Amino acid sequence: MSESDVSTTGSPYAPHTPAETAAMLEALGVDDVEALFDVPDAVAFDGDFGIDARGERETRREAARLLRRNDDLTEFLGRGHYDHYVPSVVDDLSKRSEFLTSYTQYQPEIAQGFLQALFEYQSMLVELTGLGVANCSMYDAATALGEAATLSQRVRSVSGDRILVPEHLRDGKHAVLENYADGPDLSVESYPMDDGQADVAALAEMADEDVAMVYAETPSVRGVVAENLASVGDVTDDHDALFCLGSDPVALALLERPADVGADVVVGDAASLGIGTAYGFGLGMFVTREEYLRQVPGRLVGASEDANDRRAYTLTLQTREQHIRKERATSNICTNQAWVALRTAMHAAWLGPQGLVDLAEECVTRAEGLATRLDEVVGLQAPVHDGHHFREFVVRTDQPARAVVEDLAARGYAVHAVDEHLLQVCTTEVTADEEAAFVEAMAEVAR
Amino acid sequence: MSESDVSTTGSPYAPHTPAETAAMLEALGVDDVEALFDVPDAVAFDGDFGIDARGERETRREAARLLRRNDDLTEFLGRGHYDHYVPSVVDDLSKRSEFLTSYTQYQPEIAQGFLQALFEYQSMLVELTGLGVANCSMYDAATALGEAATLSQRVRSVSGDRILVPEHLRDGKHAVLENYADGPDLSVESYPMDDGQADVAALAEMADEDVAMVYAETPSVRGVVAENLASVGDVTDDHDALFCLGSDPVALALLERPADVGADVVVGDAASLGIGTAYGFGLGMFVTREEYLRQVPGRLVGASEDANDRRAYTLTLQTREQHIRKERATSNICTNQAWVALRTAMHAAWLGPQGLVDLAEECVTRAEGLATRLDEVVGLQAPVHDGHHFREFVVRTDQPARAVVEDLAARGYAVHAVDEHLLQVCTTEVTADEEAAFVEAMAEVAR
Amino acid sequence: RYEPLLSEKANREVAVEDSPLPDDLTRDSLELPDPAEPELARHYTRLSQMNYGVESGPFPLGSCTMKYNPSFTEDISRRADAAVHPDRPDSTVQGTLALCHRLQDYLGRIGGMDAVTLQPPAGAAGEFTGIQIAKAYHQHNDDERSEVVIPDSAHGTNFATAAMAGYDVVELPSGEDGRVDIEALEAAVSEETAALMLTNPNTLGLFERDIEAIADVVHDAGGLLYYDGANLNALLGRARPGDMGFDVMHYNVHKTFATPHGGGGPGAGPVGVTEDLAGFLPDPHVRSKDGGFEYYTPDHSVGKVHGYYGNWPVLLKTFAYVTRLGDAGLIDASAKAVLNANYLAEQIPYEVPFGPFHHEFVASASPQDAADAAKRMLDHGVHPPTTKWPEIVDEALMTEPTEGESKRSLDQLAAAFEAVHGEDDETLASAPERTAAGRIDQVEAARTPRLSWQALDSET
Amino acid sequence: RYEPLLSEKANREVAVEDSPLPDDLTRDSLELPDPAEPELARHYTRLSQMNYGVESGPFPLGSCTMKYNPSFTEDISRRADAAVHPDRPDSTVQGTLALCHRLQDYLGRIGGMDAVTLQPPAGAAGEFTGIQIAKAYHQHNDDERSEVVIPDSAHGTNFATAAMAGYDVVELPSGEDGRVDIEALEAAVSEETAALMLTNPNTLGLFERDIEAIADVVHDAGGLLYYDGANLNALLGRARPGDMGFDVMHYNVHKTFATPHGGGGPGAGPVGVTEDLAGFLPDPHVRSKDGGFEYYTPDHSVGKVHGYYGNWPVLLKTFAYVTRLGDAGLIDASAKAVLNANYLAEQIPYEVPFGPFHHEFVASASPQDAADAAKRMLDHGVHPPTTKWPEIVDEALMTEPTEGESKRSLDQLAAAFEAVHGEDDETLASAPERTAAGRIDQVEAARTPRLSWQALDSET
Repeated sequence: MSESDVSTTGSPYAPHTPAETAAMLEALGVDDVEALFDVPDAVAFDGDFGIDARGERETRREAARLLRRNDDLTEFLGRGHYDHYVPSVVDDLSKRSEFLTSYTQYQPEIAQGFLQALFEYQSMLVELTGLGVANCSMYDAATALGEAATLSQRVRSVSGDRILVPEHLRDGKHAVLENYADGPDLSVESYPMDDGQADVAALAEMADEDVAMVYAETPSVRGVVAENLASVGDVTDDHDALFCLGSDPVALALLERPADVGADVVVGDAASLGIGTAYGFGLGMFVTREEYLRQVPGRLVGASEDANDRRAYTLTLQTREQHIRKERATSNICTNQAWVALRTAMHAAWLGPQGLVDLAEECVTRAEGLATRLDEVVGLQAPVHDGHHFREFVVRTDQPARAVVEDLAARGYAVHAVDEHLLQVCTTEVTADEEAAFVEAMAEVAR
Repeated sequence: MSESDVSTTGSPYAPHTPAETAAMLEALGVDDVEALFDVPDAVAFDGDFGIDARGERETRREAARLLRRNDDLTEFLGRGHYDHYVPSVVDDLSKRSEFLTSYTQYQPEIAQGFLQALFEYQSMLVELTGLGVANCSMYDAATALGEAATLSQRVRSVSGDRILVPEHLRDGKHAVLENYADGPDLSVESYPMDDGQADVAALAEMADEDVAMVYAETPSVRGVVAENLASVGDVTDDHDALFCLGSDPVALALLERPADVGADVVVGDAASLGIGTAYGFGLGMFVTREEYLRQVPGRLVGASEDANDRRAYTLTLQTREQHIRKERATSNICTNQAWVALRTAMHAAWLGPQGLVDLAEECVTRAEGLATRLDEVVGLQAPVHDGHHFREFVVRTDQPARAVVEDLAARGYAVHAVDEHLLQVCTTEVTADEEAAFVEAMAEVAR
Repeated sequence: RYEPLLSEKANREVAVEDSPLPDDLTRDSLELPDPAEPELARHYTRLSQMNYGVESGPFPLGSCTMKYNPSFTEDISRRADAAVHPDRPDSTVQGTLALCHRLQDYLGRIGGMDAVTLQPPAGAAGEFTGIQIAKAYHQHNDDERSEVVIPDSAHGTNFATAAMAGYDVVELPSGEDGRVDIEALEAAVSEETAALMLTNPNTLGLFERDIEAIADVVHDAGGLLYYDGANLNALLGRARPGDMGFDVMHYNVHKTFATPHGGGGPGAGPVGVTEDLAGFLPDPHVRSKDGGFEYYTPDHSVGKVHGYYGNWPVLLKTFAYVTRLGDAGLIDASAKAVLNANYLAEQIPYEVPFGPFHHEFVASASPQDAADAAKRMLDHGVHPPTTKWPEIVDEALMTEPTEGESKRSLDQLAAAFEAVHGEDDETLASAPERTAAGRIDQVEAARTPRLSWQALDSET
Repeated sequence: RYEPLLSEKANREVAVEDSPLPDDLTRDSLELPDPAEPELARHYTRLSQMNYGVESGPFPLGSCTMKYNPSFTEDISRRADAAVHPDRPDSTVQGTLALCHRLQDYLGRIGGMDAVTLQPPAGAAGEFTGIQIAKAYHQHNDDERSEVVIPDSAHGTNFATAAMAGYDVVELPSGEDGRVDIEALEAAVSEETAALMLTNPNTLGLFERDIEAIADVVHDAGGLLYYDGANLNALLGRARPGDMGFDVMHYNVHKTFATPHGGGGPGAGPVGVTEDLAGFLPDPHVRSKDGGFEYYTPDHSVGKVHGYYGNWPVLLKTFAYVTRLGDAGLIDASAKAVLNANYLAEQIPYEVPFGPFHHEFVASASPQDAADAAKRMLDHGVHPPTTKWPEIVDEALMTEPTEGESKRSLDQLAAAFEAVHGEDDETLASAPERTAAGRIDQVEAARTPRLSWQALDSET
């Protein structure tokens, strides 16, 4: 393979030598491969795309040239996308081509490895949530929430078209939910928060039998650990609505079990384990009660036996899915995020239960420690909300929030501006060593 | 595995749970693992090393913190260590743990993959050199040269203790050769060069029957393609000395075959394929005539058959080696550079014969092109030597060479200073896009 | 050959106590596997050995374009300077935006589309995006419509997507030649038709020769034409959906552009539209501005289909692949894909009822059971075709070798087909016998769902 | 199971013509394999499947310390800022020098040595360096000596190294307890003794309890004590060669410090010396200077044993491993290595004639053939021990499980020993039967050497 004449060669990934191509054409009795195309002239394309071929090295340089334009900032950012250290072994194992380049496991006899890994992933989520059924994955937290909303339509005994979501919710999540709500004509409404917690009284006030689902998050998008989830669960129970709880696997290692507060579905981004910062690339977690099993969207791996009576795994209950059930499927999802789930399971196993709990505890102590230090900075008050925080918290700033963000960027740091005078700051073990310098930078820009 | 309490845990790579450790100790009837150590108190160590344990992430940060102190220079450096682009697929395949973490192939039934790869590596070197036997690897070009010198002692019909090497030779190579020459009491002497070529008349003058080996290089350490190798071969023939030729696999793809100029041994660094710049990390190529087979140092892979009469591979002729022959072995080499040879073979196969030839031709045209451009710079004359160049060439500078090197470093470039007013410049496809800016920088510092 | 679960190897329960949170906010304990890294490495290495990927051997899976995934694209996707947080201001991620803008442009050229969004995280998500765009377009024109027309040979996702978007599905029976029957189409469309979803070449590998007429019928009825990009690999440089009259399309980058399937994702399903529909693209979209780039919300945006910007690392790989191949490589890819399919079909003993086909063909295993024949192919060390679909072919073996298979590999595949063709039903029914697991009981798995190790534990 | 050679799959001969060099300086043609990347990937993936590594299963190989190689060390070794050219001025590679200096210091502390060179690229190269240092030391003292004393149970490299350095080897018979016999040692040393080469614990896993007396005998005779670091993993934190009286030692980083064996290298064999010998270390050596670091040539340097600075990427992995483990991890490593060896020995049915042993033990397969027993172990999915060495044990099975094996893995190993122990000679002789290749004919390989595909071709 030559680097020097890339533009004149064909695909570097088509192995045909000229002699082989000739032999194959001869076997087909045609002179030219173009003779095999059955495209009417009227719609044939005979132009070019104007895309120059590049060598592998040149392609890497080109990507580098573009990406270098990203500023090098230390990110104290969260709000749904988190950075935890992913060990190298997760990379090395997940990149093995037998995993990375494999297909969906429709031939389970040659896919036992991936099926078992997904089965293990499902099992880990079952342990983390206390609920009985986890699917293989959805795209991300937002689409998982959307799927939960449509699930509520399928499993609820009486119809209802209201979906209640917290006032503090990422715009992106809200917007995706709206799209999923569009087909089944659901209406998405926000219930108020009280100092970072769901205002349960107000929620109870809003709730009626037309409510199909209530969504709550712990920690909230503002990093606040929810303290009244059981009460939210009571409200949903009162109205036979689905209680959908948003969280993530690191938080779930420490926080009370969703099953114990009455959650019916747990969604969220599970890629906080296994991926780290990746511009919003995620892994939609979807776990629910066993009774909803046949209404679950997405893929499920189940245990079975093979012809030799040995335990084996297979995709199962596929009659829920689009390739069998077509327009009566529980979702249109097909390709999901299987490889990310593999990585998440690997990362969770690498940490082990104590490692996960320790990591979760660090998310609490580190957030609270940084909030305390920022609170000492002239011009800042943190945390704005009472209560416990996980990874992140909101900071009030005397200066306009956007100006602070810009000044910080100039100093090499990124934080969120959530309102005119509200910042949000997130920290994990990955930013541990940068916290001190960050507080100093804050002190410079906040006064 | 927790990151937060690394200093109090043991080895993260010892999988024992406390319960397992206890069960194992119980099986052994001891209370404490220390009871298993049979170390007299007088020599027992009860201090500590004073090395703090770090988490994986922290260890990576520490390495990064140290390595960041390396200046970021674009290197126009060669003189035996070369940078060619190594495709990603070589990394991915060679890093598969079945290769990377495997042992020497003493159990060939579970090492067929690596053995076959090494057999293919040997075969590629046979094609490149025209000689019949390549070993699995030596450490680097310098130690391969040392081994060639000791080979000359074993295969030559009459004794002789003189090893003749070119005047233009890397100091490091010379010094290693001296060490290998020390045990068998050989004397290493330099023969003169004439404008970049071996001065064959002078060499013939020096040669006598006491000469065991003559070493020549193409391209030379100064990048000059040798034009009189056949004459060097004649001189060695005249005195029944071994003709050892230094080269590398990229150059050999284009240059006349060593076998055709009478070379008896070919040594050099084969890691110019497969590794790239790595602070001198190399792969000692060692190829010789079939008649010297039983005197070859290092490992050899041979084809054989298995119990089912299928072709299979195995390390062979091990009676040459230290683990069998002990002090009568052909070398003390044991662990060599097998994994680098694997990568080199992969890289060569990725390029294919045309890709290799193209790359070699680019080494000629690029060097000659850059020399021409530098020659146009006021204060520089390039190339200093007549003749053809491969990758690199010597430049005469009006300014003191060391000052030029320093000024260039300040501008982000590295070149060699080989003498008071001689620089050496090397360029490959990897520096292709930097050549223009480099010439400009040269123009600034050279006048 | 069976490997114990991680939980069977090394489960451990730890108490959650003395945490920085009050007890009533925390769980009591957590029980998960706790392997040390060496055990972890061996576990997943072993699992990988029980899995088949593109680098394991021939992979002629119909309609799924399992082509070779170039290693170097992984390196690009994992660059440290690409690992940015999605909430950073545009001005600080100009590299990311520049690359997205470039990729939007490339995909537009390849598909003949005027604008492209990269947000949909998979092909089905692309379909959903496309149909939502069609819906928004009709609504914008105060032209509410209730139906989506889909050929019976279409991918299941098309049907599910239409339903998810709230549409009724009108299924279009294939014509005798395996293609869209214009008369049937005329009968199917109406003023309720929001869109026709079509793939071309279709799942039989056949080019819809009447595509212009089809487009006219749909457009005349006021509907839009949606292109399912699953089979785009057949046509690269030969025909473009935009030129054929399609208004909306999705690209399956994990099919056409060689990003790895990952055992079922992540993929990415960028959506291209004509100029008329550009205002309906998801929020946000990238555009150039003053030598840089910025996000903006298209005027009539359908909103979002992913919480952030889609599957960014996958998009990086797509960029890398398209940039590497360029015109010459892309055009050669489809040439070799079509050559390979035709060559392979010529070598095998099974009948291929329809043609001329392009990058894939559907052979009939009849009278053998296609699924059994496929299981037997596993014993020959190759991945089998897609089976029993589309139903228009009896006992279908839907075969797509892609351009990545060499003649040698195709001959190996043909030998496997040949060997299986000669075998009796009993042998086929008991296949496979040389794989990590024997034939797996699917019925039992569904009848007694055990979807976690907890479920297995509670049995014993 | 057999895989064709690359050359059999895709060889191609190209003519070398119209090159930028005159014809008489170029070859005529070049014939090499020319696989496209997908074929290349499948070829080497397949080859990897026919190979066994540490992540494939238990690996109790005696005297070779095949411990788990942490993945993250690879990432460190491949950092872009570590990929520097060896000819750069010291001032521009301060990071590299700082890291080397740190590693020199760490290794010194671990071995109880005053100065360490990182240059030797393998253990045997370390031995050569150490013996050349001893030689230079004696020469410097005008005390030419001609012999090196080596126990009969020592690694073959020790003998070969001594010979390579020009010494005569005096082989020291082991005592009845498997250790050095002081009287025999006294008889062996003389004023010709340049050094005694010893490993401790020795290859039977036994600590040389009389090490102080041994050191006295050698030192009294004017010789130096050389420590072969192959078994250092047994003693980390329990005893240090420097404290035992050794003057020179090498470290096998691919044994003790978990850098991967790579199928036979690259390794690295740093050499530590006492203060008296520091001036003889190879050229150059790193020292600190004005808050930075520099290379210098030790006063009486033995010169060079590698063309540059040794196997730098391997040294980076060593640095990473030592830094990761620190005191606690290193000390635990030897504890668990010794625990594992003792536990495993307790579980197996073969006799272990000597003890107490540390990180490894040598069982006797007698009356079975040890090599046959090992081949049969392959059928149980584990790597066998080193066999038939040292000769002091009849039909030796030299077994070193390392700290990386879990109890579960050791039990699996014990079961394999148990199963093989119960089998008859015929079964053993025909083993293995479940591996990629059956028993390989070594005699034929050596009798008719075919060392290249060219040699195979010329046969047919």
